[in-house]
Amino acid sequence: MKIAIKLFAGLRDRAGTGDLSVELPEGATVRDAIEAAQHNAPKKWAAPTSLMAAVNNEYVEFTDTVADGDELALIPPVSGG
Amino acid sequence: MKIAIKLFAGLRDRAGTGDLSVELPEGATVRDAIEAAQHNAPKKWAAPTSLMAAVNNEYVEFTDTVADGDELALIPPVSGG
Amino acid sequence: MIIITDQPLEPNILTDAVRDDTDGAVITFEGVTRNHNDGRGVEYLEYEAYRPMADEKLQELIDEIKDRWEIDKVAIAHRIGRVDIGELSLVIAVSAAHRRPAFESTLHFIDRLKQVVPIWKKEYFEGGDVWVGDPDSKRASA
Amino acid sequence: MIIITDQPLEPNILTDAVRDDTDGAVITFEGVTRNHNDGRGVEYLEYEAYRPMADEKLQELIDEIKDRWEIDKVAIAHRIGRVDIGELSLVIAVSAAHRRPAFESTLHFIDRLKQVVPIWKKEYFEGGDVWVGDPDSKRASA
Repeated sequence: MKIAIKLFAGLRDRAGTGDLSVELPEGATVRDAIEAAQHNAPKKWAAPTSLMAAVNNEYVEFTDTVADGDELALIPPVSGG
Repeated sequence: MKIAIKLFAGLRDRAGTGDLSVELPEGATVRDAIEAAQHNAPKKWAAPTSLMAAVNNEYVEFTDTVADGDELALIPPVSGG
Repeated sequence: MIIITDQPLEPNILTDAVRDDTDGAVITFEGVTRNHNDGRGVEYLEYEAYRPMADEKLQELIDEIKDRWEIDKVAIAHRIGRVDIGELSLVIAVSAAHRRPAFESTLHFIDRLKQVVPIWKKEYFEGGDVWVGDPDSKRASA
Repeated sequence: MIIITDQPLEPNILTDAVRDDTDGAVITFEGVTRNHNDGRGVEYLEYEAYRPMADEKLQELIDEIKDRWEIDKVAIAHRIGRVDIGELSLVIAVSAAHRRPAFESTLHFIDRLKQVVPIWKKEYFEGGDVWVGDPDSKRASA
């Protein structure tokens, strides 16, 4: 199944892209998708301990599963305001 | 000695005037001035327990003394804002 | 900036007065005449101030919150005379490097204003009026 | 009212949007770009938002504070893109019958915004830039 991954802010800078598409087997988790994104990005990047993830605009746990067509957002520490 | 007394808001309404002048002996206190103001006012008025007093724009205790030429303000509960 | 006036208040003048490039937070508080209070309809308010004591006490409160919190500038305006529903009776603007002292000091300022600044509010409602907070002020027939 | 825009923010639009004759208190909070942070001079900021998630999270925060405090209306605007010194990055307006819930809920809203709303701030200073709050974002040479 196909997952769209978006990277933001410092994470996008370090990965060298803000948009990735990864292929994952059924039952794959958010963590699996992050690992795939690390493999597929133009530049090597490490997931910070404070990384948050959202699927289809809702925050999720790394152990949650993803589904075909999901948009997974990788969210480094936010700093709005 | 002569003390100018100002009354405000509901107190002025009840006393029937906002301005009084009273004659007091040397050593008179704020409380003495208030009692004189009660005697001299056009209408009988009672000092509420929450009454505050200020002399020359500073809050004072009822036991403080007043001096010739002082302006004593009798301040019912304030309600600005 | 301390303004006591019988003219409509203009919040932007106060907010602009406290802005500074060193400040990350600016709060503007507006006290507005509500159309109801204590369960009955309010028609309008009338404020009275003892001046210049009111001005002096407002200055003391500005000094008090500047001593206690890390804030930059404070501006305050209070309207006196008749204030209609929806009109502003009070505007306070506070600037600070950070937001928390700005919030805490502004709230404290209003609490203290209602304790020590010689300004009184008379509420006019259908059929009467009352000096707010004065236990001896009876609801008078209009 | 939720606004995320790359245009200068206009606080009066938000304040006017929350006014109501039933409300006695209106707070307008402005977050302003300061000319310094962490002891160094700031030249300007740049904000990025993940939309529409940012809009949805702001709506959730509005619902959250309306559930928890007795407030009436909430309006929020966040600027994205480049924000120069002295310009507004954030405006929040809250109206309520009484002042205390207005203050508490506005402060809580900002605290939560900085935890959960996917908006990021890049600080440009002399000789570099940094994503604020990101431990892996190194000070880059200009």
